[in-house]
Amino acid sequence: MAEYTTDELMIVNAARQLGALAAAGKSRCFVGIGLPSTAANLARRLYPVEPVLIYESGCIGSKPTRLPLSIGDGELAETSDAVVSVPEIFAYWLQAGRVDIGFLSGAQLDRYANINSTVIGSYESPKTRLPGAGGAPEIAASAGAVMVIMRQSARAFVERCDFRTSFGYGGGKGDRERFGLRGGGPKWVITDLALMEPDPDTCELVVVALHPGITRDQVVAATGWAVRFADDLETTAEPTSGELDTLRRLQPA
Amino acid sequence: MAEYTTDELMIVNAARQLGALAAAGKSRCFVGIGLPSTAANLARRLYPVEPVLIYESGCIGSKPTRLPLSIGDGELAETSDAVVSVPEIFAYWLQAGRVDIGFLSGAQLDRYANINSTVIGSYESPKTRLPGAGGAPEIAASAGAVMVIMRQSARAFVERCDFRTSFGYGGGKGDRERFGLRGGGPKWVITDLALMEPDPDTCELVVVALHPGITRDQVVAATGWAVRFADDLETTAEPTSGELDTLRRLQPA
Amino acid sequence: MITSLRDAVAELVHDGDTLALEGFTHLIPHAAGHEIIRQQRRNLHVVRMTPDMVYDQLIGAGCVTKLTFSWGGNPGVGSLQRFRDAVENQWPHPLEIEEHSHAGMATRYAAGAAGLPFGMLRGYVGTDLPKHTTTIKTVQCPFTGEVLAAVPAINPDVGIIHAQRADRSGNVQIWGLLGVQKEAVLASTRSIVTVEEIVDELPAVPGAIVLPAWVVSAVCHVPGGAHPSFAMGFSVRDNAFYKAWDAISKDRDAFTTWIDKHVVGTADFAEYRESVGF
Amino acid sequence: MITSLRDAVAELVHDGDTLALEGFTHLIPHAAGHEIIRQQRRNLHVVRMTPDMVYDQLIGAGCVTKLTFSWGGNPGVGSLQRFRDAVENQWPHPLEIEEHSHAGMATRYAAGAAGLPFGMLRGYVGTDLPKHTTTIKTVQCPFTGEVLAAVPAINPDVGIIHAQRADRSGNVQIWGLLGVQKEAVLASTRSIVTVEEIVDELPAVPGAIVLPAWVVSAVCHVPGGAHPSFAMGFSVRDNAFYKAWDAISKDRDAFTTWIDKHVVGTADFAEYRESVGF
Repeated sequence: MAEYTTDELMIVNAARQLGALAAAGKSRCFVGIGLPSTAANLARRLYPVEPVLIYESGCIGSKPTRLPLSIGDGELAETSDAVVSVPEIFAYWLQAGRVDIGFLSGAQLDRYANINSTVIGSYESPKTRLPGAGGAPEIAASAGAVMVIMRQSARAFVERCDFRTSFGYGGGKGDRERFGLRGGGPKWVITDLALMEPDPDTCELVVVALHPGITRDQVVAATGWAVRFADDLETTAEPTSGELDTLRRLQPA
Repeated sequence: MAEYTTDELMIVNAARQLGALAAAGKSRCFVGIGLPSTAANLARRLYPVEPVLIYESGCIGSKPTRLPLSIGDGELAETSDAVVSVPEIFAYWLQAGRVDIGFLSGAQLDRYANINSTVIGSYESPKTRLPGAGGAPEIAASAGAVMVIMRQSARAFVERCDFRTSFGYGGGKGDRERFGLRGGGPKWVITDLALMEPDPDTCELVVVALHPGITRDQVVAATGWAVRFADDLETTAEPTSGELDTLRRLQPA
Repeated sequence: MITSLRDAVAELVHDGDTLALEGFTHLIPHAAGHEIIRQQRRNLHVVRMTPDMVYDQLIGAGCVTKLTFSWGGNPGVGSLQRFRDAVENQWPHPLEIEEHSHAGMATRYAAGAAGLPFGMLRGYVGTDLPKHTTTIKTVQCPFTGEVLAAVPAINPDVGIIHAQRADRSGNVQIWGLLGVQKEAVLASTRSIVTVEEIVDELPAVPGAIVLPAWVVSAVCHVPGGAHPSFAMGFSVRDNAFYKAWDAISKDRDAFTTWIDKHVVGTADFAEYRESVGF
Repeated sequence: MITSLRDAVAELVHDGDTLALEGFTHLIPHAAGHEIIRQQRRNLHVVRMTPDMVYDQLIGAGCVTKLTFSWGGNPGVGSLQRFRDAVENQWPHPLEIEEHSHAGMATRYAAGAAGLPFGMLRGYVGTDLPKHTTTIKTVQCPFTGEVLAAVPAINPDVGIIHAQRADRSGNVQIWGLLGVQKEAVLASTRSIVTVEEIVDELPAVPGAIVLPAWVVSAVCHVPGGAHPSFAMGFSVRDNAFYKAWDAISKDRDAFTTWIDKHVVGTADFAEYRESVGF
């Protein structure tokens, strides 16, 4: 059995999903730096239909040969089909609905996949000041679907976010429609313990699969709300040595 | 005495004004094709401070070696400091107030320098359908000042335009301010007979100079309203052979 | 993706569609216009800042029932005769017009490309255009109280442009005067791009933009397809042809004879080139 | 036009000004930030999508009383420590913040560049940002009735960017990731551009834009002036420096010692380079 880190586990599971989506014609990914960029670049190497990488720095169709360390690395501009201005990438590409898959993460996530990346504590006197919104509110609004990649813990997976930086399903089913949001919202939450997906009837996040060796109790302990499990709960496949080898060759030396 | 056409007379007078404006720091000209483009290109060759030519096709700082025949000639793009898209040229450059001098012409002009380039007759059943607005309404609104170059006749210089395509001074002094227009409006009307300028108190166009050999009666006959003459009516200087030689070398063979 | 212009028009352009054939003097997609005439599309709403010869032909050939535009002349020559005849005399049939300014049209395309329902500008103030054009309204700034012109987004069914080249995947490269072509393609539901050449790799060119293949429905190899407009790096504007068009288009019979012979009477743009001789 | 950075900052940047130092990861004008610290400007309102290390330094050095931004982290590293200390502990003094999203900030710069009082976007919907940020309002489409987010234009007193090069007339050429630099300069009343080199002629470069000299107040020759950010074609991003910044900036004394030694204690950016050693 191959050894792997929890980051590698999350990346491989995200890449698999991206590969399946690309094969189904949903290939345009609006990627931030970090795990999403790594997952998308891994999927580019593993699957016959490559995701199209779009970075908020204005790069469209980037094909980096090594992983970028920042969203603005020269490598991204040099290997892109097109480089556009920041106003254009948000207006003509993300807002116009040309992005199939957006990625989000944050310090807190609630059962309806609303996310906080702004402050812990009150806004006026925060306990911890986080970086803030960045592209998140409009990725959450306009991407065809959103993938969340985030480590799971009771502090992070909370009953209620201290601040709502990006909108998942609000208070439940129908809220996205009520607000006139055009994107589909979060469809997959990939954690270091499990995969979660919104219940089609309520939009509440439900655990649909556990990673190998993870128990229900571990997930319950790492979730700040009374988390539900799917009836047909599955176990994710172990990262293969092929997946891990490709991933590790991607990483900067 | 040099022989010259009335087009050459108007172009030389326009170029002189542009040269004086450029020397006073008002050098950015938003030029259409035809007489304005020719006048601006002539001024570039005659005066120490060159006008900066901006074309609505997106060319900024064009320095054509020969006169362009259309606003989109390759020569313009090749000799420009920058080429931008059409949405950008109107939004970031004209609307933002970066143009010192705009040019207008048309089929009809009234005493307050409002201009018609849309229809003769009624809009619904026009006697003559003209090309329409193009860039004119926003040049009239946003250019620091506007120069009108237009042949004078009682049919063209009318009491009232059949259609107001671009706004000069509306019904008189204060109307531009009332409408919140940021540009200064038409400051010079150069015809084949005379030069006109708005009266500072009323904004009505007043003849300030006659071209050599032109009489007041000719101007009165060629104006559809009771045209006024300045107290210190001047006569424009004849086009010099230097001006005419430079102009004729500009023209395509 | 890469297909013949005949197949692209047959598949993507339907009777009753709203079309935008764009290109600002440079890169006007004349070959595509001809193919639409050949395939006898009808009841089209055509949108274009400068209708130019390309829409003069479509209007005169009876394809068009509505025109949205901002400047309808033959640049540097004079009137657009078929356009005038349609507006003044309803020939070959009445033509509904929706008239804007250049700035307004550019704003409308940009809003369409950005997925916004409208765009705004400091425009139309004090002019008679808003009296006749229902798609000019106002919006108030919620911060300063200023009133600005509002115009609805343009989202054509099909955006059609001509470009210098594409690679074999269908990525399109354009340089020189860019006009509103990017916006026209991005604002449209479907799009057709005719190109001067199709190459293995797109070499980097100063001033060039690239439209990724996935925003383009069809790429068609049509060398010279902008004629008498031009493609920077490949051809120059045929000013003589623009001047000659005035006489051809002034007379209904001369126009119809010309269209029948050179457009309807030819199988494709290559035959048109031979027929017209350029 | 072409002047030293010291003179440009002395002349163009005043206490109490609103500044935008822009550059999206690429081309961040660090040298200009240092010179503002050296000249002890105070009470600044600094605007930037990603405050980054450049504003961490200005904030920690006590130059800033208000920050308008959309993402305040050290990209790929973690927190922006001086920014956090100012917001969480009011050190060195309270910092007013005006917080937006990237899309909102980009829209605000574009509106500023276009001479519009506000911009609009499909943004902020369902988030808590409008509860805390008074510069997020709504506007209704007069055609469809849809409600969109409205944000006011940003029009800084001074826009400051770093670029690859300028010619001797002051025309500025930029390529690679362009960010919002064009908008930041065009939206500002005055502007300063530091460049890697000054040349006789600007050779055409694929992907490059040019800002004409007449929209720029001052051009300053400051090779490496983006460090630890980079200038495509001249340098690469100094990722190690970004990582090292975390430890330097985490501690108030370590930060102050660093600023005093390398910024306040050096005469200009050339001395800073020697002092820091890159």
